[in-house]
Amino acid sequence: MELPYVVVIILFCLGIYTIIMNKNLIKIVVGVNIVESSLILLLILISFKLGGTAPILDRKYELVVDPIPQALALTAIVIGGSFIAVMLALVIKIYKRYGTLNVDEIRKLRG
Amino acid sequence: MITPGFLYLEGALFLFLAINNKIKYIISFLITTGALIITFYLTPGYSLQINFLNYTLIPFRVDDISKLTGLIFTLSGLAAVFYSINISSRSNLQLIFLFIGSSLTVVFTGDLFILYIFWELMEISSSFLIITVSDLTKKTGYYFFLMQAVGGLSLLWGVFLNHSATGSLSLNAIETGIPFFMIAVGIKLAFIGLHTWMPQTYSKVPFYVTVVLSIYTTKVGVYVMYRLLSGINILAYAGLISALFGIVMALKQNQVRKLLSYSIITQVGYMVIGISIGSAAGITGAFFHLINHILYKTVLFMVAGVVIYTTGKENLEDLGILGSKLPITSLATLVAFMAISGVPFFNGYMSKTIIKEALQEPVLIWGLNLMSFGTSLMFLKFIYYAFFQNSNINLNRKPTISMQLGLGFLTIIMILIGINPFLLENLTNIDVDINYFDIKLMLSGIQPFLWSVIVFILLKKYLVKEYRRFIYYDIYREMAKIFVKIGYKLSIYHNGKLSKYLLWATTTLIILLSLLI
Amino acid sequence: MESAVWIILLPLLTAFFLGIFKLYSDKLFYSLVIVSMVIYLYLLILVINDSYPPKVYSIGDWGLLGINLMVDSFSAMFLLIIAILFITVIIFSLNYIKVNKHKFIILTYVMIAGIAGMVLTADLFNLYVFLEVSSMSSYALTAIKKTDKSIESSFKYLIMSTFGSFFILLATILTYYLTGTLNMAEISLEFKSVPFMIKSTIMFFFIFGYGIKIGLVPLHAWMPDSYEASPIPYNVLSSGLVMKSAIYALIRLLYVIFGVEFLTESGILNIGVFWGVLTFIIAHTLAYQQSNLNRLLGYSSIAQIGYITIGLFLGNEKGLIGGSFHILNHGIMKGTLFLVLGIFYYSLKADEIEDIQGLGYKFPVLSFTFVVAALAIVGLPPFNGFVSKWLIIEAAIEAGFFYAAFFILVGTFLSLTYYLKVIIKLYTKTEKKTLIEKPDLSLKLPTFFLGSLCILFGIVPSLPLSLINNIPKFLLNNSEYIRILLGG
Amino acid sequence: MSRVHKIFRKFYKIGLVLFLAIFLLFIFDEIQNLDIKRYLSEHYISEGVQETGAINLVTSVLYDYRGFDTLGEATVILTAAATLSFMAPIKKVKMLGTEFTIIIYQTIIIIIPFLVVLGMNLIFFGHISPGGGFVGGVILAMIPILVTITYGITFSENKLKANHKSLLEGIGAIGFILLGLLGIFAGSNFLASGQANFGLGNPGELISAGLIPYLNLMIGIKVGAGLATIFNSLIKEG
Repeated sequence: MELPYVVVIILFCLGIYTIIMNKNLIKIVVGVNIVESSLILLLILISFKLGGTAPILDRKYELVVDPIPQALALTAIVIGGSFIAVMLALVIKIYKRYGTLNVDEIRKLRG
Repeated sequence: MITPGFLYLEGALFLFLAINNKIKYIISFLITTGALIITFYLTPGYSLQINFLNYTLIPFRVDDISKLTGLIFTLSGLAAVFYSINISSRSNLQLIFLFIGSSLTVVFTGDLFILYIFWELMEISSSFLIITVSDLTKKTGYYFFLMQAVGGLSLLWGVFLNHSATGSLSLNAIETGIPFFMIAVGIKLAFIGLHTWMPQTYSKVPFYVTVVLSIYTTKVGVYVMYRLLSGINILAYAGLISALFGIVMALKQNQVRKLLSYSIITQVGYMVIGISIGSAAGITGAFFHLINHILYKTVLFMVAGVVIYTTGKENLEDLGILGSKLPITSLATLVAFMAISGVPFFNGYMSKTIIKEALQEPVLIWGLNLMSFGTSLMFLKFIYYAFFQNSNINLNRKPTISMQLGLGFLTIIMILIGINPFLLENLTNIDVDINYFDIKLMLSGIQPFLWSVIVFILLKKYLVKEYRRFIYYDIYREMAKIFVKIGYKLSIYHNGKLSKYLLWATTTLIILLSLLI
Repeated sequence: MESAVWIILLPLLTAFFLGIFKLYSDKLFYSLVIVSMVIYLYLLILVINDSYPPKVYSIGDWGLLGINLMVDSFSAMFLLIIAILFITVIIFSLNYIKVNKHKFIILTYVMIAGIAGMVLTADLFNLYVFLEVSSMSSYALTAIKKTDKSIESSFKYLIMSTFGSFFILLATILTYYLTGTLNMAEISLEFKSVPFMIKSTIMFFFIFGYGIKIGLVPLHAWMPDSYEASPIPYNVLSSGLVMKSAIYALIRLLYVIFGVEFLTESGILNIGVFWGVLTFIIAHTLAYQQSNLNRLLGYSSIAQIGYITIGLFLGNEKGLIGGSFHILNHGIMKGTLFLVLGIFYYSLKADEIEDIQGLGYKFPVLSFTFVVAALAIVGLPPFNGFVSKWLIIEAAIEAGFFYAAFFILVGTFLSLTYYLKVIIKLYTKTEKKTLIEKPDLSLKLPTFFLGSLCILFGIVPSLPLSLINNIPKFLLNNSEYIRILLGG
Repeated sequence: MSRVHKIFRKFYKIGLVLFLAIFLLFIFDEIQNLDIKRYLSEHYISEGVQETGAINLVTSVLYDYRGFDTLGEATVILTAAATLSFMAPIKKVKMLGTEFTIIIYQTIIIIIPFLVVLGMNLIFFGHISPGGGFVGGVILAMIPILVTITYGITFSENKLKANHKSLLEGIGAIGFILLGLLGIFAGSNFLASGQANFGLGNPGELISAGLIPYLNLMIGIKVGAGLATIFNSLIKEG
């Protein structure tokens, strides 16, 4: 089993751990970001072929890496980016309204 | 498809057109009498079918028993509607029509699906009648609806079990799910233990609603019991116990309608016994008793209604106004009393005799005597308050004409049936070869009444004295409390902490994954 | 079959154009809203009509190389829900919404486009993309009131459902890694050779990810918050379309990609049925405690999702029919309840149970509609909820899940306890309340329309069932679906 | 909440994550040993250039084979921008900025043309060289962002009105869909460029690959405007 996959797993679980462990909203958003990057890394990894060139066929090539996951990765990046943006905007709003970043003190809705 | 039930249901719709009272009268008169006439000319054996969600259903099927029941239902429907037409608002009148119509459809139905649907419609319409009719009956209506819903759902579950076992929805192929049918019927019959909805409902709601409810609710239960559970002998003893329980409770009441509703439990006991011995004579007796009981119990409730209407109070003392001030009502009261305590030449006597003749086990026979004894005892209390206690209450207003009409109408029918018991037999060409007027039968019929008079005179001071309403333990309320407590704990647990929610999610994921290993 | 792609394109185009028009002219804005709505209704009817036998539309004419859209009966049933709910909600919210009205309408169009994409697409990654489109717009719609509560609920919703999307994305990537393709038909052909363990892992990732968006207990916690804090017209769509589109996608994936044989042997069907029972029992128990009506209805939606889950996870024909029919019915019933509640809120700011006391005499017809919808959602005859519940219970007994069938009846009783509480409060007299604003016809008409559907589908269930009856043909044996999708 | 309970909860969470990690390790290890098929990508690599006319296969996948995904993600950006713009306060808030030296201001002014050129290059040559609409759009978005950072929010909003940005964004998105509709009008399906034989040209030239350059342009405009809107809204929030 190759090392990069281990890195993916470590990043993924690290992100999950950050999300469920931290009380700080910003840190939770960071955790979300970490998980997304781990998934993008996974996408890049599964397209990787040893000795393959980038999928731009303007010169002679023997082996080309898989272009589909790269396209998917681009889409995933954009989607993840816009999610992070919305999350941060909400965090700012929450901080303005509630005056705190502690996730356990944001509980006007309960029951 | 013009069946009496659907006629009533359409009547509920037509009443939307009733802008003024005259039209209301006309519509109600047409509907009720029309239903009565249609039912009278129904020919047993007729049935029709429809298709619904790949079942073939029989919404309408006539045989002797259902025609008999339908007759008495439409007859008393006529009386009840005219008794209450002046007092009730239009929407309530619509609900009453809906209620009567659905119970008539239940009587004439030929399969379990339609039976369930209109059973539920009965419960919905009656509950909304109770809920919307006055401000004091909200909690009662809530309790009533939930109780009836339990009945309906257990009926549904029985239907499902039976359908999955036999693959058919027909009424006479009951194999499994008997206990659930028992619960359903038991709740409708206000069986001992399942009776808690009845006294509070009948004593709280306005009197005309009581009249309507008391005619149909329990009687439909009896009819469905005959359809689904006839000939289960154990139920005879259960019915006996429940009847005796009803007597004991009734003797302790000092409120008219509570007493009457407990006496319903007793009277239903007769029918349960008659049905559960399963012989033809027993069933016939049960249904004749159903008819007679509807007649005199309706009259008694109407009397109570008149008392409430005229005095505004409904304790037993207030019955004192009967006597001279309300001649018609008092006459009706006396007739009904004679009938319910099974005195010969009154209609209660004949059905009780048939049931008694149909019995074999000595226990049941003696139990039956005990029941008639208790019944007449409790109504002696009623009569005592009505006539022998000089009271100084005077009426605020006179009873309306329509009330007296409905009352008198039923009383006359009672007297007719009493004097010529063969009327019913000829009407439904069922022949039980009993000569009602031979001396032995009449003696055995009158005995419990005489005993009860003697006992009443001896023990008057215990029976007549005021009983405080003793606290009774309602298990259903306790269960409800537990349910609410659990829910409260749960909602406390949702305390709005996002980290906790995320933890739940992760735990769920891990549980899912660990199912793989 | 051109019109299939228009189902997705028209709302998008409308949303983009509205985004431009709102800068310049209001009149243009609203006229465009109305016009595109009418055209959209026409298109939907067109597509629903020739949904059987299923049609395939290949984007860019690439065939299996590109992305395909597929319309079969299941998606047609869902398009029917869109047609019913979307139109009513847009008409309703034209007068109802006061703050951020333009944004609300634009985002609603975007969300509809996303949901239509989820419903129609036959491509795994495209499904993920459109899922994100619809979720993104629902977060925005949840937060659109900009009160503290709405911001908070939107944040919770965002975090929770992003947490779910991670696993959906992970499962999608793993699927591509294993099969080298993203077309559902080819995937399910390739999956035949994938070992059991990995397959079921991927399946569990999908179930978990979509389970958060569906709101199965205990993944439900964000949902009542979002109901309480978001505008009521959105609640209609949220309970009718967003949750339902998630469960639609899940069922599509499970039955098409994995196939019913694998589901039975991996035992996920038993898990699903048990999960459904757990969900609606807990949700009913919690709903009884609520004092806020939005929240109460939210918990009730979770409970109904439990019924639907049971129906769809039974794995037999009747179950799929009943579950799909209950999806449709629940959309209608809950829509009616929310719209009536919306009118109450619009006219006198009433959304607590205490506030609606005595409104039964102020708005007789509206309250009657409320009562009808409440009885229908409880599952009493002769309304539509009863029919679908009957089908589900019958299917459960047929599949041998007696406990599920029995608990559905228990759940019916529990739901009666709190809906009856609300109804009684509605009909309890109180001192006169003064209307803040008088509801006009454009608010009442959609409500009555939905309410009448409750009764109509209850008495004549054969109308929708004629469409729904075809659903199991393409879910229970996915070979048929695959053959059509591969263009055979 | 007592300390013991806290510690227990902490270890419980750690346990959960560890379980997940071990499980994933196990699964990935399983997956390594499988033989994997890639005939779809092999077909793209062998036929893609002829079929789409684009040398950059990623671009051809994004804008031709799977153009529908791109439409979806464009929608996501637009939705995010719309969300942020209605969440941002209407009135201009004083953004906390520091005074920079003259060097910064001058450099920015000098840099801007280069950025424009770079972005346009990335967009227009997206199908024959590394790059594409997204990257180009991001580069273009750098310009208003830099202006905002240095000259302050008010100045940049004056230079480029928020309305204009959203107008640009809408134009980008609508243009994308309209270009896709050309396929339908050409008798083929939505987003068809090669199939509807729009002139693919000979690969490697600027005017080739049918619709792809124009789709690139639209996405570039859209992403640029969207990112700029998002950034400004976030700045306004702070």
